[in-house]
Amino acid sequence: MRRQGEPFSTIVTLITAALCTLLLAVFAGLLGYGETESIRDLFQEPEFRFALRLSLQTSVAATLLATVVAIPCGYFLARNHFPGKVVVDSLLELPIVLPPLVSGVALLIFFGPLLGPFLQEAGIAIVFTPLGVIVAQWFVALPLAIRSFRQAFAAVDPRMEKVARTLGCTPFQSFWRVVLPIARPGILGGMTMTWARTLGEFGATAMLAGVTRMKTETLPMAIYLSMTNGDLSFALAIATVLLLVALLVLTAFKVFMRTEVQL
Amino acid sequence: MRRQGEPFSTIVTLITAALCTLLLAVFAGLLGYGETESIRDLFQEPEFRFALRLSLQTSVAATLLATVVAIPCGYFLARNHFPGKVVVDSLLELPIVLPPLVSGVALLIFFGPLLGPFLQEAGIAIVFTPLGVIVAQWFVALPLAIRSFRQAFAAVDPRMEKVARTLGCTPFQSFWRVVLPIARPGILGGMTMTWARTLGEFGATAMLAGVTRMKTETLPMAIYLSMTNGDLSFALAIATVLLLVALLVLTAFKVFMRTEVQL
Amino acid sequence: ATNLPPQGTAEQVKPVLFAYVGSGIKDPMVELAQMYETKTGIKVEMTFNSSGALLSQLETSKKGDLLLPGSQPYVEKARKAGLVSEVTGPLAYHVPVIMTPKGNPAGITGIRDLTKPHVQLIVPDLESASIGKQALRIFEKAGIKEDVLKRVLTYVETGPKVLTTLQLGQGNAGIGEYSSAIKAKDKVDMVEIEPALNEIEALPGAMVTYSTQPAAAKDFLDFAASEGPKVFEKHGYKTKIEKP
Amino acid sequence: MKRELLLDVQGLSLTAGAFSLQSLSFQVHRDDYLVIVGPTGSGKTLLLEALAGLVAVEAGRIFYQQQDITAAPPETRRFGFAYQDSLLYPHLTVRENILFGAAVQGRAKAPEIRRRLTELAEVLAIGPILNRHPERLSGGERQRVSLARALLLQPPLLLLDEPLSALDPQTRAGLQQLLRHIHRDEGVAVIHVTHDFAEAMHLGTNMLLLNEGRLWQSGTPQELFARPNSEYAARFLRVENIIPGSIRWQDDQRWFGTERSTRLFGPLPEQGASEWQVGAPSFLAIRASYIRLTREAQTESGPESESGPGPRSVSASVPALAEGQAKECGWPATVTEITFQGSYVEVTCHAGDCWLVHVPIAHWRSLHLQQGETVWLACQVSDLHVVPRAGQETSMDDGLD
Amino acid sequence: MKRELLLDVQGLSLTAGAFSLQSLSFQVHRDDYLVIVGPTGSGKTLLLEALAGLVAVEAGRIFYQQQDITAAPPETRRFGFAYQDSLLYPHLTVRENILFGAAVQGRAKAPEIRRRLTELAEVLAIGPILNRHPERLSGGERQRVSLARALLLQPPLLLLDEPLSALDPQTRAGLQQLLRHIHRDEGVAVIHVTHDFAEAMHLGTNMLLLNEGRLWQSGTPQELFARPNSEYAARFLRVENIIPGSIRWQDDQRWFGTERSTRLFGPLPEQGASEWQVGAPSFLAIRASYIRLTREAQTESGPESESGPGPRSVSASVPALAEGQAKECGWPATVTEITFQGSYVEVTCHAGDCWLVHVPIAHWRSLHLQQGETVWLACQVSDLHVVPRAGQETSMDDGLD
Ligand SMILES: Nc1ncnc2c1ncn2[C@@H]1O[C@H](COP(=O)(O)OP(=O)(O)OP(=O)(O)O)[C@@H](O)[C@H]1O
Ligand SMILES: Nc1ncnc2c1ncn2[C@@H]1O[C@H](COP(=O)(O)OP(=O)(O)OP(=O)(O)O)[C@@H](O)[C@H]1O
Ligand code: MOO
Ligand SMILES: [Mg+2]
Ligand SMILES: [Mg+2]
Repeated sequence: MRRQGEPFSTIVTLITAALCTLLLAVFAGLLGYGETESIRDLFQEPEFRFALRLSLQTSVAATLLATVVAIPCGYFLARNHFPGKVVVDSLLELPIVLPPLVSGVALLIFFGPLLGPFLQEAGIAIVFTPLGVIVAQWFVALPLAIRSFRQAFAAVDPRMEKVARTLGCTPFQSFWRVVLPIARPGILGGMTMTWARTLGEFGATAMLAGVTRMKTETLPMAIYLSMTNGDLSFALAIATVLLLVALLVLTAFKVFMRTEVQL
Repeated sequence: MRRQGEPFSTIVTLITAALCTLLLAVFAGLLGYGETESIRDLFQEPEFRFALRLSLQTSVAATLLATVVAIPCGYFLARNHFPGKVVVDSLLELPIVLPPLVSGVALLIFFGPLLGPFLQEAGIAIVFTPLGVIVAQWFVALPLAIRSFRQAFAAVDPRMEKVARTLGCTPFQSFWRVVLPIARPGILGGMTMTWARTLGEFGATAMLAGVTRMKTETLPMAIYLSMTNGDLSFALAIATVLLLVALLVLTAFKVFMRTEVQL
Repeated sequence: ATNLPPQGTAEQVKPVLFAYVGSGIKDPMVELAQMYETKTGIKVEMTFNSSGALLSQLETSKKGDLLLPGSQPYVEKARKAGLVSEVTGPLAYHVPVIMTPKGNPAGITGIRDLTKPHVQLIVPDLESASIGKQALRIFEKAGIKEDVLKRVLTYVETGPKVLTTLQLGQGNAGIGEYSSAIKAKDKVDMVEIEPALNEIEALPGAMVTYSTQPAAAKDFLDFAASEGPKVFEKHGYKTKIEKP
Repeated sequence: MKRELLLDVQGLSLTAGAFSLQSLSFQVHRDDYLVIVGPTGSGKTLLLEALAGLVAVEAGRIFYQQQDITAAPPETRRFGFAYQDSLLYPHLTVRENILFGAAVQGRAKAPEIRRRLTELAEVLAIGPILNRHPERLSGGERQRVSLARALLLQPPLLLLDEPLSALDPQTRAGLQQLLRHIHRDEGVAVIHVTHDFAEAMHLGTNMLLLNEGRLWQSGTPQELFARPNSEYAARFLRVENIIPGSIRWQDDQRWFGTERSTRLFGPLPEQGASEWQVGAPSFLAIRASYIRLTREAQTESGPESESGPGPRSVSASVPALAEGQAKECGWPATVTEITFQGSYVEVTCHAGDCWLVHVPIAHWRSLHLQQGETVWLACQVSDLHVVPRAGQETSMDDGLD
Repeated sequence: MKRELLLDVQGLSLTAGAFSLQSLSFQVHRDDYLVIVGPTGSGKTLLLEALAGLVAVEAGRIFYQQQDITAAPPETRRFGFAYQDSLLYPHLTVRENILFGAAVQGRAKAPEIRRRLTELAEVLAIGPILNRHPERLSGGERQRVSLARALLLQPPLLLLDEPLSALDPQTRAGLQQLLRHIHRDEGVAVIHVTHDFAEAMHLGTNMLLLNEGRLWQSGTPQELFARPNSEYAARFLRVENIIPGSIRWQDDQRWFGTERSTRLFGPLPEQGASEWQVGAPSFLAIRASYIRLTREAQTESGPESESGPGPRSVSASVPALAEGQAKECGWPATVTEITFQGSYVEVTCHAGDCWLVHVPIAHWRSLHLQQGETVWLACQVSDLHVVPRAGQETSMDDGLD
């Protein structure tokens, strides 16, 4: 259908290409400012290696937790209509609006004065712990996951479930064995976005978990601390690593999971 | 199909309800800590009023600009398959990964040393200007818009376009008169998310546009400054306003635009 | 100070100065700038951020006229990098203090009390944040570094966040800045650090080397040096320090 | 052998949006093949879904083997179910699709399941595609896999929603044969929604006609086609000749008098006679293939064409009971149009009213008929079927003609 | 009046994924109604899309009124186009949908467009729904709106992809009548893809049979149904009797000798005789409705049933040219199955081979036939149609029988 030289399709292609070029230029500028030779040294530093590992661990954990919650929520929103849904919908989008710093404050209030005593009794420490990193990332990235999954579930023909029911599935089984696998590409795509968000999260995390080195320091915090110290090029070197890790992981994940994307 | 008391649908409903409750509790904690009586006073302050107006103006402008770019990009990604698409895909997701602060630095590098001279000749000032606020918000929120729109376009039957072509539409007309209106609910949904992101943006904006009172100070920056100056409850009062404004605008927009959501 | 006429002559374009200002000293600087504008008609635009972010902004944008970060070391750093020339000040001093929740539940009376086992300490990062660096030197000077670091509940990325964190009910002691403790005196209690052990930083101002209006910038710096201490003092800053 | 009652639906009602199924009652025996027809949006799919337990019933009861299953969840009913568009699971291979129901029970590897799979694969001729993924299958292949999936656990009742409508005639014919085999040889009762009357005829032992959520008529397909109970049913079932007129009384018997040509047909068979008041406006409904077209009258009574304007002019033959044969009535008509239709010739004749007659090709050859010629039409008196004229009551829906 | 050549397709080829259309050539005149049939996945939709310019052609040319439009974008072709599922625009009202093409040109308010809309609304009976949104329309309404949209700007050529297949028979019949009206009275040439052979017969003046992207056969629908050119075409077009055998030579004429019963049919008409080498394995293909079933032989030559094992035993009647009538050949057979099919009775007869005969209801009445009885089958010699037997070459696709 697409003819060579059709102006509309040419323009659309050009805009996409231009945007990609812009992004590449912006990122390249970042690389250019960072001390690229220092990247090798970075990996020698135990503190950096800790931050990298913690970032990967917490972001994966937060993404998985967000997925676990967003899957039922997204499914619920995709399949149910009820009065006031528009308000619930906006409510679930609100964490996107809050500057992460404020989200962090809200979480600190919630897990500190409000819930702290109960949690302490239960032996769960969230404030100023790596667990707090996960919670903060989870909170900030959750709305993205919910919206993505919801779109993915809405695209699954409800009759697919009905057929499963006639084949002996309980509602849960039909969800687990049919809806979820069919929505897989959309779920995986949403998960990459969620993961990206958790990986870059800083404000809420710093507030809820603190920036204790070798304990709650993630890569974005390492970048921020370097910057606070006025050490821009070191900060940018870490940012470069963050970018490359993200690019690598995202691409590898997509290729490995064969999401909707073609190689 | 849903029977009362079916365990799966009950659990799904409960999880969604629990999440909504959690969010409400977290936000309520925020309100509780803010001096609610001071919210009235807030509106007397010219600085706050300026920040509110600027926030609304820039976030709307940035959302519109992001929409303008994300529509062709999303359409391109929804309709074309080509080798290397997975990399382009990840590239367009990268800005989500970067902590906003780093995005801000990257933008500052790009619009400062790199592009600054050319822009200056053209009489365009981005660095430390309100225009910079828009650019920074645009950059940070763009990936969300692209992914949303792409999902929305992918759901439009390409044969709808084909029919339009046979009715005399050029490719652009068939896009404009058919694809876009049909994808409208998804586009509007994506725009709300994009707008939410721009409204809460702080790190990148502060870096590229600076935090100049009565010039580039948006609500999140006002919150940050209050917090830095030890005025937590004032900060939370502003955050409360931000939340309420967002909730109001999001809900009103959805109701007004009749997106997929039912009242 | 130059004696510019109160109202600009004819349609002469007033210069607008652009200043990088540490977000921690926002209030006194806003007042100072307003005074200056009233006096000279020259507007001083200020961008606020954490001092490190300001340096990054300055370094990459290569724009602006003035740099007034949170404390001395940043100016030093900027000077070494050739970002600033002329330095004046101090306008005030950055004085570390111990902050505790209202009522001082941990019973802190001095720096050495911070080693007590029930203490939960909030400190800015010891390597990056300026107050944090000062705190580290204080602990070292008092010879209690090891013991105090065991009491740290968490590190935060900037000085002011110590106050926020305490206000949110976390920890029972923190190292903060004198003025913020004064400003928040109905929310936290302050315990001054023994002068002998304290590490105080000056709050200087500096002129950016890229400034396109060095004369005006210099003029403001002079004004700040003369009027600054009064204004800062009004906002709770220490402008004189008792030498031990 | 007594027929085993499998499904007993009593006054089933439910609402979906603005639409509702209203008090449907019918029975399905183990040896039944129940075909459901009805216009678009008449609730056929909804009815199947209700039987399978996929939509909640609001009133009425469904009994399965004497047990009330009205509120039983679908997974406990174990009826086979297949939609028109087969809805294979894209993430599973054909084999996994078929074994889905067994896998849910953890029995996918059981020997009896394996045997059943092999058997089904053979009967349905899908052995070679068992390891493929569904997306690239042809329509016929997809439908066969969908059937295999529904049949794997040997459901006693199969619910099919337009399973063959997207297929070309050849593929469709193959699958019809297969369904007949499953019904007859595997002893599966079937409820099958279709738009294809030939299919309904070919497969069905019973038939329901739904319209606007109501059961309009039920019976054998032959009954419905030959004797629709209303103008709506007659039109929907494509009875070609629906001639307006009214009931007349003559010689102590009921006759049908046409409106336009004032011709009498009859005497009417006693079917439903009680409902028919003399003078009631009604239609004579008779299929084009029930009318015999000859070049000359073949019954005893000659062609007495008196299409005069007199109000009670009797033109239909009033034959004495013919020797051993059923009574016939015949009337002359003029050929106005001849259309060759593949396996028959459609002849449009005028005799005051317009009559459509289908003449099979093999018989057509000997007629050498031309437009404008006069012919003799005849039909058996027992085929005369009268339906009430309902005024504006029954809408004609999409009928454009 | 010379027939105006509208569309001239020459050697059109294109590839889509693993599938390709291979060198299709055909012509469409202004007064043609071209019906396209073919199994699922044979490329029918792709062909229509290629004609409309919606997919790129790789080789070959398309001429429209002598102009080469092979590479012209679709919006310049202005052919009407409608898909099976109507694809109305959900964001527009019915009126806006119909006016879409005019609105694109900014002519939605022009008086001639308004007139045209009123006219179409009347013809298509969609006046009352003009202001509604498409989502709640019935299938028949949707299709009519889709047609109106395609017809608004008076396209000289209408491309229809299974436009009626989702509809119930009544609605379908109404729309068929409408299409016929548009074709005949509005002078629109139509290309219409369908799975419904009755529809093809009813509407088509020409017909193409596609299979696997190739043009398998073309001609009038009657030709294709009566004389399929291959075993594949015969099976696809549901010719009921496809009897294996071979060509024999006797009395200086070609005959068809059946394989199982060693019976001779003929002499064969001269059609395609040159291809037929004596001894070539082939099929006798004859539709069930082309065979006449009577209780006794009606031709001059009596029933001479000699189904002995002799290799050249001639059992078919070898009638002298009958008086003025076409030659017939007849043969005896035993009734094995009788199925009532609504408008005809399907009688399965055995005479070595298995023969299906369709007897119209009206004629059936006088036969009083029982299973096991012996009857006389007859067909016209000119209806004897032989197709080659291609060995394994032509696949039978989904055919299960
Ligand atoms: N969940 C629902 N909500 C609202 N309306 C519904 C729902 N399900 C079905 N309907 C409506 O019920 C009516 C009957 O639908 P159904 O699908 O049973 O018709 P059908 O006889 O199967 O038609 P078709 O021949 O087109 O398949 C339709 O008007 C449909 O719009
Ligand atoms: N864009 C495409 N990419 C890959 N394969 C395609 C594409 N379009 C069509 N095909 C394939 O081409 C073949 C012919 O498709 P087409 O839709 O023309 O068949 P059809 O004759 O219309 O079938 P049906 O009767 O099912 O509508 C199919 O095998 C289809 O899978
Ligand atoms: O000025 Mo600071 O870096 O927030 O202490
Ligand atoms: Mg249906
Ligand atoms: Mg098709």
